[in-house]
Amino acid sequence: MSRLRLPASMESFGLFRSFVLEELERTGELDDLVPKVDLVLEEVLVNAIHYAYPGAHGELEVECLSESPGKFRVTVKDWGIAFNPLDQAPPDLSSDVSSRQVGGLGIFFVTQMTERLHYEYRDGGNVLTMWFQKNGGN
Amino acid sequence: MSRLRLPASMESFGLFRSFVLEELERTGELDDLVPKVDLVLEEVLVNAIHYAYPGAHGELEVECLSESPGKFRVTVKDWGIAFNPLDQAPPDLSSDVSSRQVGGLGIFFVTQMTERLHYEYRDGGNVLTMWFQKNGGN
Amino acid sequence: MELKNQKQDKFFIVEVSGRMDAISAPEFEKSCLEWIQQGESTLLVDLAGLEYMSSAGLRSILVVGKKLKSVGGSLSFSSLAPTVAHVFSISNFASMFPVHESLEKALGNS
Amino acid sequence: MELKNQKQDKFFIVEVSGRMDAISAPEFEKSCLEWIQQGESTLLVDLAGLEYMSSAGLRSILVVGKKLKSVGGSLSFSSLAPTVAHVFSISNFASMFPVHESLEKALGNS
Ligand SMILES: Nc1ncnc2c1ncn2[C@@H]1O[C@H](COP(=O)(O)OP(=O)(O)O)[C@@H](O)[C@H]1O
Ligand SMILES: Nc1ncnc2c1ncn2[C@@H]1O[C@H](COP(=O)(O)OP(=O)(O)O)[C@@H](O)[C@H]1O
Repeated sequence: MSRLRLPASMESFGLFRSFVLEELERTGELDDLVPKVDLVLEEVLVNAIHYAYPGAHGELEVECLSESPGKFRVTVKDWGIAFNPLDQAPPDLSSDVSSRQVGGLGIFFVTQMTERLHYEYRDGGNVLTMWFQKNGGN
Repeated sequence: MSRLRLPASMESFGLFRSFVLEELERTGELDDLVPKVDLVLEEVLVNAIHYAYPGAHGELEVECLSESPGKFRVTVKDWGIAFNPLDQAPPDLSSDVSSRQVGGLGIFFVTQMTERLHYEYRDGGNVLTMWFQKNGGN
Repeated sequence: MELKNQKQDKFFIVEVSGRMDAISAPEFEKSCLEWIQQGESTLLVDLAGLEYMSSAGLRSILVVGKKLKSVGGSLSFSSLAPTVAHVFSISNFASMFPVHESLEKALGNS
Repeated sequence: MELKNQKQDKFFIVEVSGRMDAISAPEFEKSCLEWIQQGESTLLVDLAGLEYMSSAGLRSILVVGKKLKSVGGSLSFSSLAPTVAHVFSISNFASMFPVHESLEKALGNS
């Protein structure tokens, strides 16, 4: 299982991304998952970078693994404020520009583009696990 | 402390390198260490990739940390055959092309370009820690 | 991300290429708000060269859309790649803004 | 790593640029052995564009040096950047092979 731990800052974003996409590429047969994994990873990391450690420094850890043929798993951990993304209200999806609320789409995309999601607060940190399935719809 | 764990294969080499050099760059004031860290890291990683897991797959983990101003620490771990690089005979440094032995320079460079080295076999793995010091001579 | 712009009749065409993510979206937003400030009100954003769009991109688009609405202008899009079209579709942005198959159709259509 | 070569009088000049590491050194070694095979025996390797050299690079150089020695040829170097010169110095390669300050001096010197 490959794993990367870096400071929770936007400077770390590019390396986390290369790490996960190279690991996905290494599996050879999961190339068509790249767009989803790329997007979901950005949403989760950017949220953790912006919100997990308000006014403080902290770290993020990303783990990834090709669990079985066609199945890729990514886990993101932080040790910041407890936050369960599966517990959030759905975003405003109305189509009126003037009244529509800005925001909330990040977590929504995460729920839409993963096959399965699991959240746990464990050992003082948030652990979000995401599964991606080849030909998994969406 | 930043940390990266990847399969012990040459495909991982580029990412390990970016990881450490970005971390070094992040410290801001250690830029002049780049050539040494770059070289020492290659020597240690290439050895671990080639020799630690003969005929088998395995993983490597690299940790790095700006320990104090001017001081950068890199630790490389593997869970392969026990090997203490500090225990090796010095290389053949003679200047006769025909008789000079090929090899042995990797570990020699590691000893020459670090401020301090520590090796330990711990929890079933080799742990090599290297310290680099700004304006540290060599 | 790269931005190019050109004026064609009433249209102010913005061509966006590369990636529109948390790092680059603020630049898109800032540039569009400046063009609106300078008096442009019919923005047509062509995404033919755009490979990637995250929620940060949509956030900037909505901010620009709201600004244009408030000044009586309009915002439309053309040439979405499949991954970008997917993101537009599930966020309902595809029904919030006119989306055209190609730049040509967008220019003829309005 | 990039390799360029040109013939000048008896010299077969190889210009190496970029990085000579565990990934690229085998290509340097293979190319040189092919040139020697084709009859070149006075190799002058100019390192003006080389930023980085590890023990894998030195290993390949020694292999090429040994081959040239065995066919009565010679191997020399020019234009080492400071980091490369450092590696040549502590490995004693600087006293194993002629090292010239510049390509011009190397060509005039032999
Ligand atoms: N890791 C996190 N820690 C704390 N709060 C978070 C975290 N991630 C998201 N949030 C909260 O959830 C909200 C919705 O997040 P998201 O769906 O990504 O949309 P956006 O960030 O654009 O508002 C955020 O505005 C923030 O208040
Ligand atoms: N991680 C390792 N595990 C086992 N053996 C090793 C390891 N690293 C180095 N060695 C042994 O030490 C020798 C010397 O290594 P080094 O100085 O890097 O030179 P080279 O690899 O060019 O021979 C190698 O040839 C190898 O036999």
